[in-house]
Amino acid sequence: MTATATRRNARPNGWYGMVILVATEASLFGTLMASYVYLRFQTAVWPPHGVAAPSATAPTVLALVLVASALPMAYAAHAADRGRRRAALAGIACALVIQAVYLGFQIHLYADDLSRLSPSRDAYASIYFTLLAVHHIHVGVGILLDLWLLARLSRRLTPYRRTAVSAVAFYWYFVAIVGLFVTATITSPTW
Amino acid sequence: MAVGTAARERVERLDRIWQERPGFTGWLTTTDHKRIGILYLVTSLAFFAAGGVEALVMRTQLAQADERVVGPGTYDQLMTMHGVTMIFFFVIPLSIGFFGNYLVPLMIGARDMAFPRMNALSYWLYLGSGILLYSGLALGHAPDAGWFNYVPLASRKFSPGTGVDFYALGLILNSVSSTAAAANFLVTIGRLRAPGMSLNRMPLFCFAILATSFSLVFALPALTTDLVFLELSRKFGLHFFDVGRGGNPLLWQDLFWIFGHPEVYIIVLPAFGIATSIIPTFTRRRMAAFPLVALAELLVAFIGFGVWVHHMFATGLPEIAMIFFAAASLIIVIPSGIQIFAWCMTMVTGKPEYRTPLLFIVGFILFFVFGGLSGIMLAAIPFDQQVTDTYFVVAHFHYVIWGAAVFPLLGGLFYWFPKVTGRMYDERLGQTTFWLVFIGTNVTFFPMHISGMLGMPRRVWTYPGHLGWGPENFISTLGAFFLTGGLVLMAVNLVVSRFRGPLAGPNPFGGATLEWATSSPPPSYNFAVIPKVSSPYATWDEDDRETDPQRLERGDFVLEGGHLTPGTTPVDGHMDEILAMPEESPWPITLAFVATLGTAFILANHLIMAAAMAALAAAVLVAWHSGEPEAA
Amino acid sequence: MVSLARAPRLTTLLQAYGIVAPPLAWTVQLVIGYGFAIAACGEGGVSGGIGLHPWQGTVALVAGLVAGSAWGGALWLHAATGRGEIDDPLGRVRFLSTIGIVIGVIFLTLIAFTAAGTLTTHGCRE
Amino acid sequence: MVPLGLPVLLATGCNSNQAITNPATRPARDINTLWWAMFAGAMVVFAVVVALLVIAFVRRGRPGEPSHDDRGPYKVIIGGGLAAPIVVLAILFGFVIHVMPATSSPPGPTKLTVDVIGHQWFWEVRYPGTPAVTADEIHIPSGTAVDVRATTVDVIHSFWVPRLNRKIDMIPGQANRIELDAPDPGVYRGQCSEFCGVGHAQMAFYVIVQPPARFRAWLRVQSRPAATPTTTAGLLGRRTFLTVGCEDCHAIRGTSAAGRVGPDLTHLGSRRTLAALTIPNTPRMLYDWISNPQAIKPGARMPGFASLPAAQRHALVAYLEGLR
Repeated sequence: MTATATRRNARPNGWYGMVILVATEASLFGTLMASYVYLRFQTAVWPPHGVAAPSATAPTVLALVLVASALPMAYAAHAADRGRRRAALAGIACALVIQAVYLGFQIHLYADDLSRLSPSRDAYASIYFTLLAVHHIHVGVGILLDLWLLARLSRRLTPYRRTAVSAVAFYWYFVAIVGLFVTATITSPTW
Repeated sequence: MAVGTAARERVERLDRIWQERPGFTGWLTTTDHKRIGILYLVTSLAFFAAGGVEALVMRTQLAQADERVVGPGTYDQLMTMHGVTMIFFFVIPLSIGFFGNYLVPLMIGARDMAFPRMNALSYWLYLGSGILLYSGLALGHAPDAGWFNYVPLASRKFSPGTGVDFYALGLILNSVSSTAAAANFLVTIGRLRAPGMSLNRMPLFCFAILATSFSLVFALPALTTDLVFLELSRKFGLHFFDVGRGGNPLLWQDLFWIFGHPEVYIIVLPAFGIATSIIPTFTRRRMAAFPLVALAELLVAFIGFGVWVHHMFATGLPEIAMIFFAAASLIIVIPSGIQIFAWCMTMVTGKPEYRTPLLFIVGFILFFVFGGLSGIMLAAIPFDQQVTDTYFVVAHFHYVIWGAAVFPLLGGLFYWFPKVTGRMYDERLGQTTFWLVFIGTNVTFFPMHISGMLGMPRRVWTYPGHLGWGPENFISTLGAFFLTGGLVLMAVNLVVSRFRGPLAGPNPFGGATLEWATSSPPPSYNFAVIPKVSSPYATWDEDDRETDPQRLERGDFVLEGGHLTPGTTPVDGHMDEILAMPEESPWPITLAFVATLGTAFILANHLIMAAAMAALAAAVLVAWHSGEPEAA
Repeated sequence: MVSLARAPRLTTLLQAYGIVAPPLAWTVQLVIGYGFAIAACGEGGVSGGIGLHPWQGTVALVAGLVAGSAWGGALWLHAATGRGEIDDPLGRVRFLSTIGIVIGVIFLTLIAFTAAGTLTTHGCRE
Repeated sequence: MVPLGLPVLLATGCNSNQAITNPATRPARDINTLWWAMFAGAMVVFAVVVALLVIAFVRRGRPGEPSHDDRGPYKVIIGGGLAAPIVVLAILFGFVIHVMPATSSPPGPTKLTVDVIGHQWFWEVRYPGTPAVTADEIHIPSGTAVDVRATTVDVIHSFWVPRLNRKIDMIPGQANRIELDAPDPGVYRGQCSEFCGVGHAQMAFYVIVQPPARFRAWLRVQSRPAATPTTTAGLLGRRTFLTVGCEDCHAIRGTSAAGRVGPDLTHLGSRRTLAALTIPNTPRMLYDWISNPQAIKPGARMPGFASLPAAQRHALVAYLEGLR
């Protein structure tokens, strides 16, 4: 049997690498959200007196927007797998726009929260701002990955870059789903 | 091995393709898993020496009652640095960094790890975090709140110095390196096994590394979250642990031990792998009950995630909450029991030949059984509430970490010494070393059981004379120096044999796994032809090994068109694709340098510079991926 | 009884179920049980303990049934490979069904121990 | 093997005053029994494994090839590695559940409650319902169930008197409770067993169990404010105490000194030791302690008064020793 590349029936290494990175980050978010629940069961009054409960509408809408941004990413990955470079470029660009808008709004909300509530006020504020910050950083990193993909795909679509698109798409599916969980945790006082 | 002219040409072509850059810069930019393994070996042994010196100073201080060799401040720094160094910078880097990196690709018949450059990054980040931590010691700011660094002692109010910051940021950098290494192993073991090597034909050492990597991937994030919480509360005044502001110090303990206990299984699992590699070779018999041993290694890692509260039995948790973890801490003994009986039965039904590696493994079994039994006792809640934080626990974990994790590492150093250096160690000196280290370990750590039962707490820099702790501590100190003598003899034996030892040949001990089918030391491309595998003991399958030269002659699976290695399906190992591996590159060491510098800036509160380093790191990453290969 | 040889998908399903279900059942028992214990004992103080036992009992029962069914599947699969009903050239199905049997025994014991422990300790005294 | 020497070595050290194997109450005895039972079981298991290793060693020279038949080893592995441990662990688990209630915190309020508050590096002891406050020496009546409430003002400490009961951590924001019910009067030594900083090694305490009558007498004395000194040295000592800054950290009931940083000295004269059992309570030792505490207990938060003239220091000693 000569050493030719047979039909692929296993995922490329880059994809598996991203799956393991996602497992690590999921475990990280798991411990963060477990800490939120742990601290919540410590105190009877959550959020403490003098702190307004977080509004639920804006974060929920934004979380759904982030989930929506995963669709063009899926389309881009699908197109890249079929070698359609231009369609993949369009998909990523569209996703990038939505994600950038999403991050802009979130940072605006974050800054607004900061003006009313100092993270060093108490455990509620500390875990609230930390959990949100970690998710925003992951969205920021995702946007950088998108920019890198756009730069690479603008020239050629090699098999390596095809794997990169599917890996980054998988990363965005994770960030979107974890965004739902983070939003649910953050807005849990309003349930 | 290369007989025909075509075969010789192919080997020369492979040599040219896989040729490493010579000299010092070659080591800085290497991505060859064997050279990275040797870098890990040398660095972890250096940290071992540092940790050993710290231990000797502590033992000298505790030799007699009311000694004043060092004051409490220095002793607390020594005690913390000894714990952190031995766990994070010696035993794990040696077992995963050296043994894992060097042997896994060879044992599965691959030419390198799945992500060679990330492998180099893991090493340089490890070195960076080590230098960062030890620069803290040099500046006099070593951490002094113990290796598990409980809050509120570790909070800014009670540890105002920067020692704890060195601890936290150093370990965050170290855990990035370990997570990258774990991901690398998982993908390598999953995707790069030689065609035909289904799961039940994979050597048991690789199951141990697989289980270790599984634990690392899911345990380290808990430590990272904990350390981020600590740094945010120390540097920016956030309140996760302050009771007055709604926090709880037990949150630190929970998060730390969710990482802590899987961590101790991460320490001991590679040692199980080494034991299951050495025993078949020296008993000339396959490992008994192969599926059960493979299962046991994976189970120890999995159940290890459900036992962490046994470190907190004395903190006043409700009984019904503690009972879950007492049950799991008891049941986790079963996988270890299966392994112990499998090792013993392999030796009983085999023909054991007691050379140095097997001696260390017999010592390992004795220590692991004794330490494991004291471990079960600690799962009994009332007894643990009496002996936790005493020297009984110190004795338990030294029997299990030193006796059960480091003994196989020492045995492994002897066992694979011929393969790594191509020369044989001195057998007589090796056996003497074993007896010195075995007796030294018992004389050092056994008396600690007694001083623990007599009520001596952990981490005390001195003790009064009238409580009967004096004799035990004095014997322990004697043992520590005796043990050091044994280790010095081992170092002399290996260093001298490295240069003047007799040539060893490819398979001096008749080993079973694939690394013994290559020359000693193996060529940079590991296998001229990707080996055909039909059992976990590939080198013992003579008929497969005879076909290798003919296949080399025919050019069957030589893959000489570049840095190539086969990619296979995870469960059954069917041939899937040919992977092009990147060659050596300067980017890993650059990225590690930038990351360590950035961490140092955070330590020094220069956050703007730290942000600049982060941007630089992103730029380095883009450059890293600029010249990527065609295939995925 | 359907011959397994003609149903490879059932083989892989049983094989995976035999290996994955028992650990998951124990994990769920631990997470839910521990969560209930902390929550009930945290606010309820000493008195909160009594209400826990029925909950712990049901959680343990469900976990036990899941683990037991997985164990049964592994036993059946192991026997089937013994009778040569399954095409298993690489010997992998036999290998994983052996593992499935031992996983079943260990996690059934662990679930039983946990249940015994939680049902006999009386609640929230530390 | 050295482990077999354990009983001999342990037997000699058994009666030391902080030994787990020297119990003086029911919970401590239960744990001690649990320990010896587990130890015996462990030695049996250890012997089995050693036997297997010896058999392997003895059989190594037998003729013929090693047999690759796994059926025999499977029986031993399943038997010894799976079946036997399940049975043994079930027994051990039952034993644990049986012993646990005796060592857990008292279900309801007991006759006497003692508050022990952990400081960085000494123990403040208060008797609720009385003004009595002392340090490092906890007096309790014999034959009575005493509920010790363990709290801390700074870092995590751990209250542990091995001969009376298991240890209980002192966690900020949490009042953990432990029951001390000692039938026999005597002095039982305990020590902090959770690392709490530089003074961790020198932070011990006594639990002094007295017959109920003598305990009540002791408590009455402790509840009284400090006696006014009668000698001139004592009066000079008191004036010095109230002027050189001692009253900023220490409290003496009956005087204006009300500091809460250091231990309460109202009845220092009646205590057996100083600095959390680091030194005996003799005038000579108290003088050395006042002059240079760091030499005796490095890292202690008390400044040295070597700059004070010796006469004033001796007066201070006379005054404090007079506070019976």
